[in-house]
Amino acid sequence: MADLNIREDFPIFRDNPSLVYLDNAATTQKPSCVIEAVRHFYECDNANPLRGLYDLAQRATAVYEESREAVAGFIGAASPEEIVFTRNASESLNLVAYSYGTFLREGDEILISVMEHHSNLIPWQQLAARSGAVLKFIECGIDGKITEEAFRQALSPRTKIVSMTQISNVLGIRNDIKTFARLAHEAGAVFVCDGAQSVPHIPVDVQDLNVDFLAFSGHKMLAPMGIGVLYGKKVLLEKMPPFLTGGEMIEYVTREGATWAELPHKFEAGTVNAAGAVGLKAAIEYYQIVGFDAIQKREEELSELAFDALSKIPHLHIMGGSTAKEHNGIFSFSLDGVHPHDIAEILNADGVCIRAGHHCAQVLMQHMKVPSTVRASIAFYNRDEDILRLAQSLSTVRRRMGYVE
Amino acid sequence: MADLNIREDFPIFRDNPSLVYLDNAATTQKPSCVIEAVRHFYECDNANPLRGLYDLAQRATAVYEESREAVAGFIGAASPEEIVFTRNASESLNLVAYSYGTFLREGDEILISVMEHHSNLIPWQQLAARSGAVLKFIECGIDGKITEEAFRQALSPRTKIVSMTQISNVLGIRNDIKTFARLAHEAGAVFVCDGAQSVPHIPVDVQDLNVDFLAFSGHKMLAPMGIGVLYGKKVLLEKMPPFLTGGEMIEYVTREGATWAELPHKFEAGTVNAAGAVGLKAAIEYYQIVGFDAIQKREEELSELAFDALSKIPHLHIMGGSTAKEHNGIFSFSLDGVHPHDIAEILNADGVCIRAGHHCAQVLMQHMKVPSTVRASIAFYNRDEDILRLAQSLSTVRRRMGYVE
Amino acid sequence: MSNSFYREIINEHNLRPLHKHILPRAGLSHRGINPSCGDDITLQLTIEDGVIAEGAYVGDGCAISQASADMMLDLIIGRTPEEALHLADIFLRMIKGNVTDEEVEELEEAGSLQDISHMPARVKCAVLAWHTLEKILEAEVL
Amino acid sequence: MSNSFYREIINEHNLRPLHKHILPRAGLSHRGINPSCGDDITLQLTIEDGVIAEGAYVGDGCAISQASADMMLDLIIGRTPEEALHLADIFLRMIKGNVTDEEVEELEEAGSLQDISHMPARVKCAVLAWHTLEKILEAEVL
Ligand SMILES: Cc1ncc(COP(=O)(O)O)c(C=O)c1O
Ligand SMILES: Cc1ncc(COP(=O)(O)O)c(C=O)c1O
Repeated sequence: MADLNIREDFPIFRDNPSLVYLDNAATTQKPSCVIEAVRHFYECDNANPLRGLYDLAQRATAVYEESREAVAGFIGAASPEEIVFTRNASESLNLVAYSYGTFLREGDEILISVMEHHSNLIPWQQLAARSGAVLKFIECGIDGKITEEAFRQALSPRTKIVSMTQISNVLGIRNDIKTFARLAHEAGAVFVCDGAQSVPHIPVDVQDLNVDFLAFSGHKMLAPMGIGVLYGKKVLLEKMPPFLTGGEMIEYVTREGATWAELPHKFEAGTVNAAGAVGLKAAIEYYQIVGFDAIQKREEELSELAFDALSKIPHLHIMGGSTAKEHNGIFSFSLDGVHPHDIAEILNADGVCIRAGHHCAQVLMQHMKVPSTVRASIAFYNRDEDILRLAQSLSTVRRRMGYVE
Repeated sequence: MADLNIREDFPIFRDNPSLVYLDNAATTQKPSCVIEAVRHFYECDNANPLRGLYDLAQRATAVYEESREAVAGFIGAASPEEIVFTRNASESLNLVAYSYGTFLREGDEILISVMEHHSNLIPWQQLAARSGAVLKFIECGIDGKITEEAFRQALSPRTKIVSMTQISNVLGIRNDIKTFARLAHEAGAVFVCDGAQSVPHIPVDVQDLNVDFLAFSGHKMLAPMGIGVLYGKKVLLEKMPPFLTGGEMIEYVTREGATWAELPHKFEAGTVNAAGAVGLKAAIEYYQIVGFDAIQKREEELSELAFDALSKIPHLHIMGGSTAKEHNGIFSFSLDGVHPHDIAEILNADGVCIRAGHHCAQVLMQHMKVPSTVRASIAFYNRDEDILRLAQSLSTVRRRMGYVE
Repeated sequence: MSNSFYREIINEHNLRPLHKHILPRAGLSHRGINPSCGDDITLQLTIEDGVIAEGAYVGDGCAISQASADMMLDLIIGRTPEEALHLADIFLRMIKGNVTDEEVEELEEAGSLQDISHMPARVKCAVLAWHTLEKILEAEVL
Repeated sequence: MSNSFYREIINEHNLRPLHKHILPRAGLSHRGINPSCGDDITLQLTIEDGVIAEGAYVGDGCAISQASADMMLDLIIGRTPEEALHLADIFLRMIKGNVTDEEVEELEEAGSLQDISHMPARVKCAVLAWHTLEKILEAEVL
């Protein structure tokens, strides 16, 4: 996979050839095939899906449902009915917490890790508050690792839900979801996987992992904003009550009550974001054309390069794992004496886009005893040059902030 | 406003010059300025808004927040903080029902009309079931009219929430929201207005109407799918608990709990649909360029034309009001002896797109004692010819279904 | 979808159905509904000496749902439940686009609904009566 | 935003703040926090004979939040609460891009933060100390 070819597929770099975009964990840039797919939908197929009998509406319905099939195929779901389109990973996780959460009772336990993104933390806090369930945290080591032992100890016969990210958006570490899901099942709990950072970067197969739910966002995987996915096992989705209610998700409605449409429509209230779904399908096709092998290989290369370059910068401390492999393209770090916001500002002046802050993971920050960090995160379309410019800019920061060395 | 100029702004008609699109109440077509605004965002400004310090992210944040200001201006909100971006009107209504709904207690009353769309009905049914509140219905006459008297009678000192559509998506009738909101306030209730069918067609000023909440969808007003709006009065939004939780809507998070970000962010969990918001802004600008005066005048003309043409077709019965004015461009009707689906199918064969079914208003259908209807709905970009082709096609339906006359 | 789809055969069964009435003493009865479009059919059968002796339906719905029910009854009255289930299987496969020409012939007039396989929105209308038939008979045959 | 923004003046106040320490016997104290970026400042003041006799701050944050606090204290120590509030008003308006040149001059070194008005993401950092000052003094003056 040549550096330049791929980059040409992303129009944002056309007008900004020197842009160094290393905030891919926040959102990715979009290839032209995705932008074009959205445009094409509005110019050729636009109608309200699922509602009309005329050809245009049938086309809109068909492309929307084909997108669902593409997603099902991409993550190895047993059937497209198991794919619910949402706005983003956050909404997917809220859906599970609100809907599956109705099964929880006082004294039940919900187990999450300390490294969870707020979107996989606050919905459970709120559920605990609503239901009287107890929210428990699995600790990770200073290297970010959650051991099987720690996981086993945190589980209890009262654990009803375990929710964990597959890849941390701060440390880049990858959790052993397959093992943890198995242990959770043995303890009688369902396992929710936050795939926001993994689905865009590694092949994820829900049947192989045997997770009960998987949440992820389109916008972090080349697709448009405003489209996300909740995968759920059919048996579970079937017994869960709906979350959002309204048009399209009903069967019969009377003044007194309503019955629900079949899966997956039961969980999709109101007019769907068909153009977003079509954009997601185009993104999946792009992944398939480039190929996960090539993507992973390239991201590993860039990860190695970044880890080496950052490790050489004096006063810079990378959080978490001590090898490139443990980072999956995500590097959070600090620089002695310089606040992350100042680093971000100086890097911006050099045209390098990175994040500074708590990365929506305040509990992890507290656990790691840092107020905030800088984060650089990689996608396969990054150039070697991007990493070099990051490192170069970083190595001047302390001087520019007035330090002598 | 010349027929043809406007139509040229809508690319879908370029490839389908003979398309007769009369399902505008379901979703509208998109002008090129909207499609281009979405493309431009992804090609030039794409980053995760609200999160980054670098220029690109600041641009993304700026255009997102400018969209909020545009919406606030469009509906006369007192400040942009009162504008919450959602996915669609359905989600906006669910937000109010879930969040404001936490204030309801057993025996409180929720009042809606029989003509509500399922999206403004089931969330309240569900809230009633959760809270022990009672859901009450205001009846409408055979002409669709809800009288002030009926409204007063339905109100009670226990009424805590009144929710009503400004324009019915089935009958096209317009409710006197200003009066009903005043009466609701006098009774101590908040007033929720479903503007899904009104905001796209008439100027709506939330301060003039003095409604507490207003919900509407971008996709019904030329904007992309996946973006909707909830307006709420600041004092109310401030005291309401958040609905969806996760990234961006918090202030502090610890293992034990969290505090919330300021308005409007408190209600926007996870990565926002910035491109959708930008598309909505472009749509609003298009409305402003064409002008509501011109739009209303044109839609009234087309309404008159349609009402006259439909009235002349033998065996055809228009539901609701007996003048064009009472329909606001929305006509539901039946044709003796022919099922609405068969009508829709035959019209489709003639290239005419209309809806058949219950239009997500089963309670109204039950009230009006019809199983389903055909609905034609107008937008200002429709041509006179569209109406004539509708009428012509309709006048052949019975013959084509085997009736002698 | 074509202008010509509402051919005489469908219109005829819709306008002048042979089997749309109530069977006062029917042994078996089942209601089938398509919530999304409101098609609503109640199918009634009497089985005597191992064959479907009588059959009828009542209900509301589009021409396709009504004609399909009427054609189905034409076809199955006088057959054994097993034969009827075999025909239902062919019909449902036909609508999915997965039959041989010989099989379509077995369906007689009902084979004229083959075009529905290209009209996804109408599939539910066409299959409603047949699914209802399956529901009744599977309970019997088992 | 420019490369040159982190000028000596900000760096100097950030690296070698004059007023970053604890006032053991401070009469007034208030904590200001920017949740989104984690800036966290505790401002302490002592008022004697109607003037701000002593002032100091402790906390964490970016260079802009720290330098802004330090420059502010430089400016207000020795002034009356009313004068300090007047200066805070100018500073906050400056950041909103709504001041005259004469007013900026009244701010002395703190006027060097004027460029922040073009950096929306840093506005909160620059104004944190000043808002905290307002919180303390408004309670006093009223
Ligand atoms: C009156 C009314 N309210 C609410 C809705 C729901 O809008 P959406 O499907 O965009 O959520 C609609 C449209 O379907 C409507 O016509
Ligand atoms: C691990 C993780 N989970 C969840 C989310 C939430 O995703 P979104 O903001 O798209 O809802 C993110 C990204 O922000 C994330 O990194």
